[in-house]
Amino acid sequence: MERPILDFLYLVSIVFFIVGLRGLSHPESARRGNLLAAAGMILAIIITLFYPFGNTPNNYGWIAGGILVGTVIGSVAAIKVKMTKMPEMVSIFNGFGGACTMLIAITEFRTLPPGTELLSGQVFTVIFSVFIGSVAFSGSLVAYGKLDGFLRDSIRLPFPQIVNGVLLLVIIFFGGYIMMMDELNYTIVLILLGLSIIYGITFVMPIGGGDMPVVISLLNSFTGIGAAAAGLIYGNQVMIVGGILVGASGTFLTILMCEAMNRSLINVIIGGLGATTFTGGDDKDKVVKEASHGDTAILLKYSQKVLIVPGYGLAVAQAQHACHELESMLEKEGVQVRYGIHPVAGRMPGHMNVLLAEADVPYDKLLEMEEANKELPTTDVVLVIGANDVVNPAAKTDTGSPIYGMPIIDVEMAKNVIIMKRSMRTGYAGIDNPLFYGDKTKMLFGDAKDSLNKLKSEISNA
Amino acid sequence: MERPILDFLYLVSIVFFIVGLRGLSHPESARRGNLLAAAGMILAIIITLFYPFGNTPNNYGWIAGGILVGTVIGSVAAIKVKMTKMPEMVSIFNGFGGACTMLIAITEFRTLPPGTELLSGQVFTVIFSVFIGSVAFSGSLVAYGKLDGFLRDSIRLPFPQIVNGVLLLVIIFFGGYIMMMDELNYTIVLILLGLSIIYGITFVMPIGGGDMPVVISLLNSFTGIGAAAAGLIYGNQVMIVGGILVGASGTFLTILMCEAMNRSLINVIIGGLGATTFTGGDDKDKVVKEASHGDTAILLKYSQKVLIVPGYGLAVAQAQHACHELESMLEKEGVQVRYGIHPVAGRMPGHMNVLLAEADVPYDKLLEMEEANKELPTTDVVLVIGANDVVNPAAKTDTGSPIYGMPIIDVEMAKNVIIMKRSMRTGYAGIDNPLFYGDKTKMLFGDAKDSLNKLKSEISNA
Amino acid sequence: MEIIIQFITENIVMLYILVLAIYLGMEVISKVPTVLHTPLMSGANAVSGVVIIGAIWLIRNAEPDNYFVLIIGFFGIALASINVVGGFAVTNRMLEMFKKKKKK
Amino acid sequence: MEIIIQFITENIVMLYILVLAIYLGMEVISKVPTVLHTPLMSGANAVSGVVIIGAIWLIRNAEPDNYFVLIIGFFGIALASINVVGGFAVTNRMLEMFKKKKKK
Amino acid sequence: MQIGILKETNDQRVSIVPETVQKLIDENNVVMIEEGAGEESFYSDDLYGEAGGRIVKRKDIFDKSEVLISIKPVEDDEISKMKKSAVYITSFQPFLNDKILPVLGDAGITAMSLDMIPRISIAQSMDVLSSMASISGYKAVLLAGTHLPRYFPMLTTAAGSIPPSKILILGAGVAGLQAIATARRLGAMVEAFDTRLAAREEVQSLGAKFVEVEGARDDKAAGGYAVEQTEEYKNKQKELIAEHIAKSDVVITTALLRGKRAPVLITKEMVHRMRPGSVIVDLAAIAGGNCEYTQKDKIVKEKNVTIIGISELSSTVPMHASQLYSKNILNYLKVFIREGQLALDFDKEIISSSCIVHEGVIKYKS
Amino acid sequence: MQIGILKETNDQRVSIVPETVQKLIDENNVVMIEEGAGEESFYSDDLYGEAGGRIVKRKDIFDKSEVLISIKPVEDDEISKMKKSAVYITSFQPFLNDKILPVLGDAGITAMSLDMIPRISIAQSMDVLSSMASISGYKAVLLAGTHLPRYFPMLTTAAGSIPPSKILILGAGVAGLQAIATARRLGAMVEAFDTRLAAREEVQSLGAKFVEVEGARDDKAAGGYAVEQTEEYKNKQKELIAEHIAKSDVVITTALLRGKRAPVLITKEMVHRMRPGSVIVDLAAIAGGNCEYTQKDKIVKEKNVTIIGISELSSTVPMHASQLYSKNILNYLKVFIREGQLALDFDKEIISSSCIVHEGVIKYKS
Ligand SMILES: NC(=O)c1ccc[n+]([C@@H]2O[C@H](COP(=O)([O-])OP(=O)(O)OC[C@H]3O[C@@H](n4cnc5c(N)ncnc54)[C@H](OP(=O)(O)O)[C@@H]3O)[C@@H](O)[C@H]2O)c1
Ligand SMILES: NC(=O)c1ccc[n+]([C@@H]2O[C@H](COP(=O)([O-])OP(=O)(O)OC[C@H]3O[C@@H](n4cnc5c(N)ncnc54)[C@H](OP(=O)(O)O)[C@@H]3O)[C@@H](O)[C@H]2O)c1
Repeated sequence: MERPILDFLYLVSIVFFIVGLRGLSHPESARRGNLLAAAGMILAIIITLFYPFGNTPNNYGWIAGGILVGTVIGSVAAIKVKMTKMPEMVSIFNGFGGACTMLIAITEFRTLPPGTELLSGQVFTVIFSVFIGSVAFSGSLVAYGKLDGFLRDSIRLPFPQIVNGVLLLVIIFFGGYIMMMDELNYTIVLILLGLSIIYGITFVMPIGGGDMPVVISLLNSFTGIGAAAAGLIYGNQVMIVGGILVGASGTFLTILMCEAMNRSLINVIIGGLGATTFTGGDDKDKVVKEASHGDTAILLKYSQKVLIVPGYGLAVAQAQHACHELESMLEKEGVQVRYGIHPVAGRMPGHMNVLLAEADVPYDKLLEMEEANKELPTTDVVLVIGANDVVNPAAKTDTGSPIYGMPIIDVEMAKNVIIMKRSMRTGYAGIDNPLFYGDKTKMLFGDAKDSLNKLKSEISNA
Repeated sequence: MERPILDFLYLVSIVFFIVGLRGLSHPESARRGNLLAAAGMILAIIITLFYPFGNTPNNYGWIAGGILVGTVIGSVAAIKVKMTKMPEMVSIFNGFGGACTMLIAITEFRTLPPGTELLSGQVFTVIFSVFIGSVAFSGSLVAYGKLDGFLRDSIRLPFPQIVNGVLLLVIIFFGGYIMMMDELNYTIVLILLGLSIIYGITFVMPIGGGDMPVVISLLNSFTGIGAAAAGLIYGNQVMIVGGILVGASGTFLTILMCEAMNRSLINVIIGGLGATTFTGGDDKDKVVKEASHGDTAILLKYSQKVLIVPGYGLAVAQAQHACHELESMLEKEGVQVRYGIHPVAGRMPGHMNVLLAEADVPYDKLLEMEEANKELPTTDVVLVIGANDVVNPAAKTDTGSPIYGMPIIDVEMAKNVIIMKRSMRTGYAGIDNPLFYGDKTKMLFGDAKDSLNKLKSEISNA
Repeated sequence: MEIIIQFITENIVMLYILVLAIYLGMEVISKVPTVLHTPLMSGANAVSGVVIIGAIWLIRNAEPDNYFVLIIGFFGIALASINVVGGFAVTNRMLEMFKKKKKK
Repeated sequence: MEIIIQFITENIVMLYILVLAIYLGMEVISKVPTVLHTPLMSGANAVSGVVIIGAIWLIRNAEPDNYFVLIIGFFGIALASINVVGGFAVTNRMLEMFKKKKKK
Repeated sequence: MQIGILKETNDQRVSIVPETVQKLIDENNVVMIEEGAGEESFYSDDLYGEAGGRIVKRKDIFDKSEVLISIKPVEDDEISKMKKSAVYITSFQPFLNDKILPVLGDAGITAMSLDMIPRISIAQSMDVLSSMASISGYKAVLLAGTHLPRYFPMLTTAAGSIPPSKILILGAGVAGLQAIATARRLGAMVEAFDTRLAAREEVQSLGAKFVEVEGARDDKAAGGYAVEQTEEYKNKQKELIAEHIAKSDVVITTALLRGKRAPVLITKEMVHRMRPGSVIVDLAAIAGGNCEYTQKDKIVKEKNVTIIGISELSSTVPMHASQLYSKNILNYLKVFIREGQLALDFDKEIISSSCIVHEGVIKYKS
Repeated sequence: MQIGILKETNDQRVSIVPETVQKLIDENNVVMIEEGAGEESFYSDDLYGEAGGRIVKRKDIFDKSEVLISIKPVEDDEISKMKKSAVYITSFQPFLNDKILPVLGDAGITAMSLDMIPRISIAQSMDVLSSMASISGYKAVLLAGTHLPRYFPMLTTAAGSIPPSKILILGAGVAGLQAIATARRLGAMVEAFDTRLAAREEVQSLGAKFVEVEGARDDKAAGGYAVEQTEEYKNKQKELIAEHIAKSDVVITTALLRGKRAPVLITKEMVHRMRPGSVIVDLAAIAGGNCEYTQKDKIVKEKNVTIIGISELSSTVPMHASQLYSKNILNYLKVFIREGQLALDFDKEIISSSCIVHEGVIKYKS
C-alpha cells in the first residue's frame, strides 16, 4: 500500500490509543478501552510490517520469531500470575519496554554513518533514548525485585541523595561530552549505558514499600518518553505520539497517585532518597492494609451483596444518615445491602435501632446477628462502620480475652472486609482486634461520616 | 524576531487557548480560563503584527484603525448589553467572525495568481472558507434577529427541508464546478457567496425559540471551522489549531446542549427544518421558564443566602433526607441555608416539622413565616420544594381566590425563585399559581427527591 | 483517489495536528456543567475571532494602493476585533456570578 | 541559541504535535478514580510497548547478514512483545472485576 | 369592648391565655378573666394580671361582658345570665345538640360557634377543630404507649430482639395524621386507612403504609363496572382492615362523620380476635366511638384488650392546647372585632356560617 | 431438673415467658408454672400449657422445684418452704437488704442473685439490670409526655408555633441513654449530664447535648492544679445544672450509686424554680430518689411541678419486660445447668459473684 495511506492508518492507531487510554480512566469503559488500545497496537504493528521502505531485506523471519517468543512469554506470564502479583508483573513488563528502547538506541548509535554531525538533534535523541531506556529498564527490574521481596527493602546506599545527584550530573556531562566530540565513539556510549543502568538502580533502590506503585508509574512514563525518543530517531509518528501520550499520562497519573497518598511527587522521590518514609516492620504478621475511598467505592459498587455492620462509632460520628444514603445509592446500582445488628453494638440496648430508624432504614433490612452470620459466606463485602468489639474474633478464640465467649458477627467469613474507624484504638472492652490484621481486611481510616460522604461521591463518580 | 521563535510563541498562544477553554468548562476556573484565552489572543495578534514576512508594506495604519474601531464597538456593546440580551450579543459577534472569514476568503480568491491549478487543495480551502464564513455570518444575523424579536418566529418557508436540501446540493455542485473550470472566475465565486448567504438564512430561519442557543453554538463551531480553513489558506498554525479547537468544542458543546434538552442534534435541526418543535405562544405573559439541574446547582452553590420553602410535595416525595443533605452540602460551600416554614404547609399541623426533624434538621434553621418574609429581600435563591398554595401570591392580590387573605411566604421578594414540582398542577386549594409565571421564577420539574438527588450530584461535581 | 493521496502526503502532519486538536477540543470541554454552556459558547466564540490574524496577514501583505484589499481587510479586522473584544468581555460579564470564593 | 532556533525551525510541526499530545495525554486521564490507577498504569505501560515498532523498523532495514543488529532487534522485538502482549492481558485481567453490568 | 373569659368547669384548658390577653388589650378591649380560669393549664391569675387582664368573679363576667368566651358551652341557666346584646363564643356543636338553639334565642344573645367555622383556607388559623385534633392525635399515641405492655420501637439487645409494635390508624384526618407521625417517630410500624381519596397520599407522605386491597388501582383503571366493583372492593377492604386490626398491637381510631354517630369500625368480634395486651384508643368516643366496646371518657378492658375512650385528649395537654385555642380565637375575633368595635359582616362566609344565633334570631340551619 | 416459676405478688411481670419454657424443656428440664403467673403480662396459662409447662399451685412449686425463679424475692417465710437443696434465682439486692442472707442460709438453699452478676461483656446477655433499665428509660419519657401539659415536638401550625419541649436527663446510664433516644425521637430538645467520663461521647452519640461547663476541657489540659480545679469545676457544673433544670420542661433522673442512697440532684429549691407544668420523672425513686420531693411509687405535685416516683417502670411494660427478663435468665441458667444437671463452677466469675448463698453457706461479702 502507499505510504500516505499507511501514515494515515498510523493516525488511526493513535486515535485508538487515545480513546483507549481515555476509556481506561472510567470504570464502565475500562475494559473496552484496554481492548481498543490493544487493537491500536496491533494495527500499528501490522502497518509497520508492511510499510514500504523501498527495497529492504525485511527479515520477516527474525521478526516473526521475536514476536512469537514475546507473545508466548507475555501471555503465559499474564495468565499465570496471581492477582496479588500484578504490580510485579507490570513492573517487569515495563522494564522490558525500556530495554527495547535501550537496545534500539544503542544499535542506531552504532549504525550512525561516520562523519555525522555530533552536535545535532539526531545524536541527542539517540543518547537520550539510551539513557531513558536504560533507567526505565534497570529501575523497573529493581522495583520488581523489591516488590517480589527478593531484593530486601533494607539494602541502602550511603547518602543516596548525593550518590544519585552526582551520578545524574555525571551522565549529563558525559552526554554533552559525547556530542562535543569530533568523532563518533561507540565505546563511550556503552559507558553511558552502563552509568544509566546504575542510575536506574540507585534511583529506585532507596524507595520503600508503599511508594512502589508511584515509582512504577513514574518508570512507566519514562518508558513512554523513551518510546517517543526512539520514534524521533525514525521520525515515526505513532511511536512519538504514542510514547508521549504514555509519558504525559504516566506523569500525570504518578502525580495523581501521590495526591491520593497525600504526598507530593518530590516528597516520594526525595523521601525515598532520604529513606525517611521507610519504616521497616519486623512484626511481619501484623500488617495493616489501608483501603482508599476510591477502591472501597468501586469494590462496593461492583459487588452483589454487601453487609453493613454498624457499631458505636457510627453513633459517635452521627453518620446514620450518610450510611443510609450510601446504602440507597448501592441499592440503586443493583447491590443488595443489609445491616447486621449485633445485640450489644453501641452503648445501650437498641442503640443501632434508634440510629437506623432515625435515618429511616427499613426494618426489613436489619438482620440479627445469627441471620447475619448465616448470610456472611455469600457476602462480597462487609462494611464495618465504627464497630470493634462486636466483630472481634478474639471472642471466639482467645480464652484470655475479657470478651471470650461473647458471640460476634463473624465478618471474616465474607470475601472482603472494610473497617471504617479513625485509628487503631480499641473499643469499649479495651482489647486489640486481630481482625484488623486479617487477610481479607482493609482499614478505611477517618471519621465515619466523612468517610461515608467520600465514599458516596466516589460511587457517584465512579 | 526570528520566525522560529514567533512560531514557537504561536504555540504558546495555542496552549493558552486550550487551557482557557478547559478552564471555561469548570465554574471555579471559568473566569481565569476566559482571561487566559484572551491573553492567548492578544499574544497571537502581537506575533502576527511583527511576524517577518520579508519586505511587506505592512499598512499598520489600516490595521490599527480596524482594531481600534472593532475594539471600541465590541467593548461598548459588551458593557452596555443587558444580561438578558447576552445570547443575542454572542450571536451577532459570531456573525462578525464569520463575516471576516468570508471577506478574507473572497479576497484571497481574487488575488489567486492567474493560472493557479484550480483542482487543488488550496482552491478548495478558499471556496470552503467562503461558504462556511458566509453561512456563519448570515445564519448568526438571522439568529440574532429571531432572538431579539425583530425577526418574527413565524416567518416560514414552504417546505424548508426541501429548500435547504436543494440549496446545499446546488452550492456543493457549484463549488465542484468552480474547481473543474479551466480558469479562475471571480464572478462565479460571488454567486457562490450569495448562495451561501441565502443558505445561512434558510438554515436558521425555521428553527424556533428554545432551540436558538443550540443553533448559535452550532454556528459558532462553523465560525471556528471557518477560521481554521482561513488558517489553511495562510498555513498559519494558530488559526488552524485555534479554529479547530473552537470547531470541535463547539460541535461537542452543541451536542451537550441538545442532550441537556433531551434531544438529538439532528432532531433540533430537522425538527427546526420541519418546524415541528415550534409552538408559538400568543399568551405572552404566561411563559414558564424551566431550570435545569445544572443551572440550579450552580445558582445555589454560588449564592450567599438560600431559603428552602418546603411543602406537601416534599412529604409526598419523602425527600426530607435528600433535602437535608443538600442543605448540608451548601452550608459546607459557605452558603447560609434556612427553611421557611409556612403554618399550613403540608396536610397536618406541623407536617414540615415532623419531616425535617426526622431528617435531623436543627431547629434553629427553621424560620417561621414572618421571619422568613423578613429575610427574603436579602435572599439570593428561594428553593420551593413541593409547595404551592403557601407561596401563591394570588392570596395577596386576587380577591376572588379561595385563599385570598391567607398569609403566604412571599418568595417573589427574593432574587431568584426555583420551584420544584412534578408538573403545572395545582395544590390543595386547586387554584393556579401566578408565581410560576413570574419573572424571577424558574421551574424545576420532577419528583422532589429525584431532583434533589440530581442537584446534590451536580453540586458536588460543579 | 490520487488527489486524496496526494493531499494526505502533503498534509499528513497537518492531519495529525488536526486530529489531535479535534480530540483535544472535545476533551477539554467534556463534563461542562449546563450552567456554563452559554459562557463557554461565548468564550469559544471569542476564540474563533482568531481569524483576525488572517485579516492582519492579508492587510500586511497588501500593496498600499490596493484599496480593495485594504478596505476589505480593514472591515475584516474591525469585525473580527468586535468578535474578539466583545466576545471576551461579554463572557467575562457572564462569569461575574462565579466570582464568589468558597469559604470552608 | 542558534542550535535551538535551528531545532525549532526544523521541528516546529513536531513541537505542535508534541504539545498537543502531552496535553491530551494529561487530559484523557484526568478524573481517573483511584481504583483505576493500577489498571490504567498497566494499560499505559502496554501502550508504551509501541517501541516494538522501532525494533521492527530496525530489523526490516538491517542487512540479512548483520547478525549484531538482527539479534539485538530480535531481542528488542521479543522484549517489547512481552511488554505489549503481557501488558494488555494483565490489564484485562485486572479489569475483570468491573465486568458486572449495572441493573437499575 | 369588654371581653370575659370563663373558667371551664370540666376541662383543664382555658380559652384565652395571658399572651393573648395582652394582644386583645392592645386592640382597645378590656379583658376580664374569671378567677383561677387558667389554673389547671398552668396559667396563674398572676400571669393574667401581668398581661393586663382583670381577675374577676364568674358573676361579674356574666354581668359586664359584651363578649364572652369559653371552650365548652356553659350550662343553659347561665346563658340567661348574660347581657342581652352579648356575644358568646364557644363550640356549641349545634349539629349534635340543637336544643341549645332556643335557649340562646331566648337569651337574646349572639352565639358564635367555633366548630361552625367553615374549613376553608383562610379560616385555617381559626380552626379549633384542627388544632385540638392534632393534639389528640399526638396524645393518643403517648397514651397507647403507656398502656401497651410492649415497646413501640424495635430493639436488638443482648437479651434478644424486640420486634416493633404494629400500629393501625383508622381515619387519617388531622388527628389521624398526627398520630401517624408520632407513632412513626417512636419507631412503631404504622399503617393507616381512611375512606377519603386523598388520604392514601397523605398517609404515605408521612412515611406510613396505607392499607389497601392489592390491585385496587387496577380495578379503578378498568373503569366501566365502577359501582359494582366499588361494592366488592369495599367489602374486600373491610375484610382486610379486620385482618390488620387482628394483627395490630395498637389501633387508634379517629373516624368522625360530622353531625352523625361515628361509624363503627371495630366490632366486638374484632376486638376478640386481637392479641392480648393490645390497646385501642378511640378518639371518636365523643360521637359514640368507632369501637363497639368504647365507653366515653373511660378506659375499659375487654378480653385483655385495653380500650381507651378518653376522647378529649387535647384537654390533657392543657398548656399548649390553650395556647393554640387562644390563638385561634384571637384570629377569629379579628374577623368581627375591629378597634374594640363589633362589626358582624354576614357577607363573609366565616361569619354567616359560624354565627348560629344573632341577637336572639336563630341563624343555624341543620 | 424441676424448675418452678413463681407468680409475682406485686409486679406485673413474670420471670419466664412461654417461649422460654419451651427452650428449658428442650434442655431436659421439667417446668412448673404457678397458676396465673403470666396473667398480668398477658401470657395466659394456656400459652404456658401449649409450651409444655405444667400449671400448678404455688405450694407445689415450693414442694417440688429444684430450681425456683421469680423476679422479686418472695417473703421470708416462703423461703423456708423451699426444698433444702433448692436453687432460688431472683434479685435479692443483698447490698440494700442484707437481712435476707441469714434467712437464706437458714433455709439451706442456694441463692443466686441476678443483680450480682458482674457487668462484664460476656454477662451482658444475662444482665437484667440493663434490660429493665432500658425499658424504664423508654417508659419514663412516655410517662413524662402524658403528664406534661405541653407538646414534646416543635410544631408550626396555623394557630401559631409550638416550641419544642426541653428535656434534661440526669445520669446517662442504660436508662438515661434510652430516655435520651426516646425523647429525641419525639422531637424534644434533649440535654443530658452524667459524672462518668465516657458519658459525654455516649450522649452525643445519640444526638443530644451534653451539659458542660464551657472551657472545661481547657481546665483539664492545664493540668497541675487538678484537684483544686476539679472542685471549682464541680461547683460550676452544679450551678449550671441547676440553671438547666430551671429551664427544662421535663427532667428525668436516673443517677444511682450501687448500694447507697441515690444522690440528691434536684433540691426542693430547684423544684420551686421550675416552670409551672414541668414534670420530673425520678427513676432513682427506689433508692431514695434524685429529687428531694420524690415519693416512692407515687406521683406528687409540688408548686405546679409533677414529680413521678414510680421507679419500677419496667413492670408497666410487662410483656416485653418479661420477655427480656426471661431471656436473661435463660442465658444465666445455661452457665450452670447443663442437660438438666446443676453444675455450679465457682471458678467462673459469674457464678462466684452472683451465688450469694450456697447450700446454706453465705458467700456474699458486702
Ligand atoms: N449495647 C449495649 O447495651 C452496651 C452497653 C455498654 C457497653 N457495651 C459494649 O460496647 C461495645 C460495643 O461494641 P461496638 O463494636 O459497637 O463498639 P466499640 O467496640 O466500642 O468500638 C467502636 C469503635 O468505633 C470507632 N469510632 C469511634 N468514633 C468514631 C467515629 N467518629 N468515626 C469512626 N469510627 C469511630 C472507635 O475506633 P476509633 O477510635 O479508632 O475511631 C471504636 O473502636 C461492646 O464491647 C459492648 O459490650 C454495649
Ligand atoms: N397544614 C395543614 O394543617 C393543612 C391541612 C389541610 C389542608 N392544608 C392545605 O394544604 C395546602 C398546603 O400547601 P402546600 O404548599 O404545602 O401544598 P400544596 O399547595 O398542596 O402543593 C403541593 C405541591 O407539591 C407538588 N408535589 C406533590 N408531590 C410531589 C413530588 N413527589 N415531588 C415534587 N412535588 C410534588 C404538587 O405539584 P405537582 O403535582 O405538580 O408535583 C403540589 O402542587 C394549603 O392549601 C393548606 O391550606 C393544610
